[in-house]
Amino acid sequence: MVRKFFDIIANNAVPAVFILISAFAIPLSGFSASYLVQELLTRIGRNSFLILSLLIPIMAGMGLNFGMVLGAMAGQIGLLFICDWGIVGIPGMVLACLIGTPIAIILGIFCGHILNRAKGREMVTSYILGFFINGVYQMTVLYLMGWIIPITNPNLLLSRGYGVRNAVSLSGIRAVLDNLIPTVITNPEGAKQFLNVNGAGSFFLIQLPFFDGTIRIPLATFIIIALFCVFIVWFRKTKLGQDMRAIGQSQSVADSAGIPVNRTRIIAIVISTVLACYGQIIYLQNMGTLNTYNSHDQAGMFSIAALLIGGASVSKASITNVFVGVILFHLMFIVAPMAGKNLIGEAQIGEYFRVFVSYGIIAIALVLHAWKRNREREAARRSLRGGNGGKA
Amino acid sequence: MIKNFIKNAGWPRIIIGLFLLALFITAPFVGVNVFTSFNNTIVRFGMNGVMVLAMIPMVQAGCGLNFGLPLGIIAGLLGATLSIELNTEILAKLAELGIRYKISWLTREFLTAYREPAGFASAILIAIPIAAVLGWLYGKLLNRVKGDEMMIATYVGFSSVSFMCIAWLLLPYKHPTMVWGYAGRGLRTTISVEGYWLHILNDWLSLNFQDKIEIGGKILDVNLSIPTGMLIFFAVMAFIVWIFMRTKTGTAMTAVGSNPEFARASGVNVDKMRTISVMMSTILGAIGIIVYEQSFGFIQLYMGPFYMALPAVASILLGGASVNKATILNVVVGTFLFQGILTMTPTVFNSVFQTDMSEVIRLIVSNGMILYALTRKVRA
Amino acid sequence: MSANNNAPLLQLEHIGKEYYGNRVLSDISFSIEAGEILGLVGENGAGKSTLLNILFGMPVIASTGGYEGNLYLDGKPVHFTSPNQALSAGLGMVHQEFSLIPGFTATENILLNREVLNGSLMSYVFSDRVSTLDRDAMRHRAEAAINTLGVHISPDMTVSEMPVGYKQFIEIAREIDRKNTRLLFLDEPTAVLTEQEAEILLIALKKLSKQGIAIVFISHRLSEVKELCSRILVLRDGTLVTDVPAKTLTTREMASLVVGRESSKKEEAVEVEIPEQPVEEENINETLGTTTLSKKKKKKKPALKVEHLWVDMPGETVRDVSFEVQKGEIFGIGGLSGHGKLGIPNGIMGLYPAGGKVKLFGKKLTLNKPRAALSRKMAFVSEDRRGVGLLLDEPLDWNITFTAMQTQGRFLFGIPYIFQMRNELAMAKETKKFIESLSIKCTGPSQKAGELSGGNQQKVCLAKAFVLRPDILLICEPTRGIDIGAKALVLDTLKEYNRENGTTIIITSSELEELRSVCDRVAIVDDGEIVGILPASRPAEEFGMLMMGEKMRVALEYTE
Amino acid sequence: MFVAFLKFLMRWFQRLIVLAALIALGVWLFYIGREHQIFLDNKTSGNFKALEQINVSVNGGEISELMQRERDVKKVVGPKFEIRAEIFDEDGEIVSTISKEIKICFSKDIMINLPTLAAGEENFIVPAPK
Repeated sequence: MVRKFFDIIANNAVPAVFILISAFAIPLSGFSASYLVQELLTRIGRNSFLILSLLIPIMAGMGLNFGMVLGAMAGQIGLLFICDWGIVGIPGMVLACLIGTPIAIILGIFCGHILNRAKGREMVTSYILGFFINGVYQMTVLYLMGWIIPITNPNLLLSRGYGVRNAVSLSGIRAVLDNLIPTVITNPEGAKQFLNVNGAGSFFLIQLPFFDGTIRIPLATFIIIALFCVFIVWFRKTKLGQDMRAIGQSQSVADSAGIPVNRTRIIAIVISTVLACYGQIIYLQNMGTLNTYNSHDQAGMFSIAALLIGGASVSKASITNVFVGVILFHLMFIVAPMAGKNLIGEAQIGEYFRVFVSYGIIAIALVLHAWKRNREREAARRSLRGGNGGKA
Repeated sequence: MIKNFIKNAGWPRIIIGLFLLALFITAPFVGVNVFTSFNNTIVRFGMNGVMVLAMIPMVQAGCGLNFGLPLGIIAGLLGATLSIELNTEILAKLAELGIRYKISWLTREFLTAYREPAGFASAILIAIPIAAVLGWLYGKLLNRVKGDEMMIATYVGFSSVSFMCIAWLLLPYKHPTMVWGYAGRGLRTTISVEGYWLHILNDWLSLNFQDKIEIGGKILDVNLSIPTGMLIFFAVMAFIVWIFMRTKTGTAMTAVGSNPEFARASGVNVDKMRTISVMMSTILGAIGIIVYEQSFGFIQLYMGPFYMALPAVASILLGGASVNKATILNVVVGTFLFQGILTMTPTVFNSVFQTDMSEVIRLIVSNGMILYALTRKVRA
Repeated sequence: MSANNNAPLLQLEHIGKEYYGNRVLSDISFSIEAGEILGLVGENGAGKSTLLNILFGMPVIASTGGYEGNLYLDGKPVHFTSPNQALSAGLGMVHQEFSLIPGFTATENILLNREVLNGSLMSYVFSDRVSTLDRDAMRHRAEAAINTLGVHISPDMTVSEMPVGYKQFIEIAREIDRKNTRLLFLDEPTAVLTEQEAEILLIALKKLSKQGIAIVFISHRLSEVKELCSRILVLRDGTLVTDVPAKTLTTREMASLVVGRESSKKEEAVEVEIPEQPVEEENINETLGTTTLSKKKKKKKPALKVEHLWVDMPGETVRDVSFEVQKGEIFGIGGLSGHGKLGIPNGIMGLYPAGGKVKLFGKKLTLNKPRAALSRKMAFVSEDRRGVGLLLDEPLDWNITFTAMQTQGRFLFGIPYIFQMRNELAMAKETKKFIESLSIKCTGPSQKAGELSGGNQQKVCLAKAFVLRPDILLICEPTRGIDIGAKALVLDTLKEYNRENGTTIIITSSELEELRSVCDRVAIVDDGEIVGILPASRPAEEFGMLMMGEKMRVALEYTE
Repeated sequence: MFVAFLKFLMRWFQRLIVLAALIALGVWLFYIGREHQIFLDNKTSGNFKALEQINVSVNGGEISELMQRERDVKKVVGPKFEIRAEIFDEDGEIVSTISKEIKICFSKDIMINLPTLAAGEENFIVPAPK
């Protein structure tokens, strides 16, 4: 009984600590509620899809897919092409996905094969693989684009004639998905003001009398994310999902039951990579600018940190973890610099603090996982003892 | 014969060795001064050697590649900054002692003359206990997470670097050359060691050649400056590691890495050996960064140490080490090859393609090397 | 389904198998009819698992050169090259180790990779794997399979929460759910079950056989075999020694068939020699004890006294073991694998969590610390040569001298506790000595241990123990996996060592004959407890009875 | 055996169709999603003299007033757009109004020579300036 209680605490310790930190930091930051809600909604729309892409490899027992940056890179290549061709709006986004998909699939297959060669070390391998592919990506984007790969738009290219600029404006698709179904929540007062400014356009105006301030909701993005959640729920119910769960728990048993273990693991990574590709495209349409050489790096780290803060572990993660994580992580992300500034007079401290938290939380989650696994292994050995051994 | 050589050296090493050789051969034809490049390679070899050396104990004890090297680097940075902070105070105290106890040689003149070596030595001496404590804690942690050391080491390194970012801002350093001028507190991102111990090892016993030689009708400036002191320092550190691996403890450590079950059945305390190896690795990392700084000229704080483990890891793997076996020879060969490529690719590629691909090549070579090592079939 | 109704379900004709020139099976022929229950008994290493590997087309068979003879299913020749082929042909197998996924429910496990699927358009475009599972149908099928067995297990129960017995039923249910399963192999299904559970299982199996499913029941519990099976096959040393109806054999006869050495004259001649040995050795030891070892030692005090030892070694659990070993004695511990015989020495040496009391020359030994045992001049040769016994990646001199270096401070120079380096010269010298005396085939002390053959590796392990100059030597499976020549040499070496140095030796082995030929007394372990200690001179079938779970503690009288 | 092969062939055939459909989708997206720059040029071209003033709006957007030798640029998305122009004389009176739907199809940027357009000729589309 006590143990059970302890387990519940232990299993939700991470989110609990973050709720506590936020409870202290929010008042300190001095942000208004509507500002926070607006920021959070934006960030949920921006990041959830990326984080959701991590779920499937966890299900297949492959740990946190640090190789999701591969998918992010594929997405960025898709975006570079549509920028070059000048495809804008929703068609541009869809086309970017369409271009990114085959690249993501190829990278995913490659990643899957590598990970099958490094069983038991998936995480560190996929992490290094991210760096390796980053090298290849940089070579492609910095040297081959504009030289072998036809990129002609001078806004994209470096002045030397080849290679892509460090920052690429995605003005053509900026927020197109977020604003596809423009929705605003406000109070009646705010509604009046809003209509005065924007005119009676095709807005969904939701009026809440007690609400303070005016916030926009990226409804279309949320719908996509919701569809994706439905996809994951459905996927879990499929034979493939069942096989992945089986492999995640015991590769040897799954293998002896005739499940193609290696192939299934590759499929898991491919799905994750492709989804990360779409996730990155959604993320960047919100941001509106592409940092050609480091957008993807951060995508991986922040997504993983957010998922872990949501209470997921290396071997178990749910959709709830994703949303709890994205809210808590970004809440901290928004308030930490301000809170740091107001507390110590140094915004820099808050900046560093949130970086520290991102890395620290991953470290702690990995430690807890390894620790727990080693303990479970011990326990499993003990259970083999059977009977009354040890009592004599 | 050749087959045997290939087998012993391993394909990746041969390919990269040939690549480096090709770079050295092409260099003169594209107008790159080979001597300068070679000299740079040697200097960078000396700078990075000790940090690569830090990989040996942990690899040998079966803790895998020390992706947590930044932890040792942090200890080194603390040692370096503290030595500068306290430099004048310590020297004043020593002079006082000299006067009080009438130690004839411990005079102000003596201290001024040896201020720089003393500063360097004190940096190392301060860093070692800090590294030992951090390494001990880190070792304890790694003992609890057997099987996942590398990933956890990576993130322990990252989180400690980001934690120290906060600490650098808050620690009560006062020395005017180190803190931000406008705020009067918080350490700068880069601190020059000029006037403290810049090039103290590089210049010690350094051999300088200056000549002009004619090759194929071209006059070539030969401007060599071999950092003998730094190489000697590396050799001494390597020798210490070599000796240590031959002691009773070192032998036990190797056995732990080779087969922990065997070691346990032979009465060896496996966890203790692993902890010692992690401490050693951390201490070597701390010394390594100080050696690096005295040559580089700056102490890089904040996110500086962030990715410093990767080149060291890649170097030793390039030298032929595996995830659980490494020798001094691996360190020497690997560091030379890696730093050679790092110095040669930008210069040669710049001359040939008029573009600097060195960063990309570094990324691909170093991470490719680590990937290769990770996916190699290890004895089950 | 079957083309020829008169043909037996499965027929084996002259099946044989060699591993690297080592014959493990020869000329096995028998057949199974539908609905028949066959008992297959034999010692460890008698060839049962090889036979199963052949039947199920395990890749290990093909990769080691295939097998001899022919298999017929329904009168048609078959040759399986993968387990899946065998499974789809209607063969089912329940392994000794559970092959279940702990976090899955009974239903999910029973239908693992045979899930009932809902059809969908997606499955047409991609593959069946993207169809969703029809959980209700799955549940019904699982329930049906469980009901066939006559037990009541909820199909929604998670396997990790089940008692061991249930898991066994789930394994069997999984095999019988396969619609075409006609022949079921059960490898020691009752080993983990309580008596009641075992009874239920036997009833369930009989029920299955009535439905026309043939069963091959592999077990060491002879009484169960006798109760359940209609025919009994006894396998010994790779040959089929008996194929008779179960009713015609008593368990005692069965036991003697299993361990072999029926009371034929020739074999008795061998046995006669043995009883004389202890007498001789005891005399030698008496003299040794007084002359060479001058330590004051109370007479009658045993070298090793073990009381109520339990050891938590996975797969080799020791529950409650007490015995004494006299100084200078060679003491054997035998028994079937998995019953805990290996746990005893491993526990005494502190390699696995253990409890109870162990006294060494009258003084208490600290358990759970290998170092404690080693410093009391005990040496240990592990059964797991490659896993525990050797540093495969290190040279021979390391392997041989390492333990002595670490525990006794030998092969070092320098100042103790402060700075000690290994003395490679001394190491090489000592190693050369052993290479010569044990005739280890190698290129020299600097060769890697992993490069040696099994027999030579075992000699290295022995050398490692001898270097320690032990008072008590514990050896597990000294001859496992080595060729016959090396076997004899290893055993002779042990005997010689015992004779020359008066060292007390405890040998643990699955090979009863080996124990009987070397030891003075042999203890038989069954289910984590010693069921009897007999002088090696007793007839083999008595040991056999003990081993086969016929707990006759009558033999205990011999220990005094 | 044959049936299995046929099934296999069938499946690959279907996959090819899906692939083709995806590529077609890509082309279609390219077609409808492409952003074009429309340069509006009020300069003399051949026989058609520059107009005094012309007010042009593209797709009903903001009107730009172009005097003689003036040039403006508009962005449109998609393969076709609608242009509406009002042509003025020296006195600032509307002379005529033109409304036209223009197709760009796959080409990127185009320039419209407004005098030619005003004259009702067909070849008013000229290559875009670099």
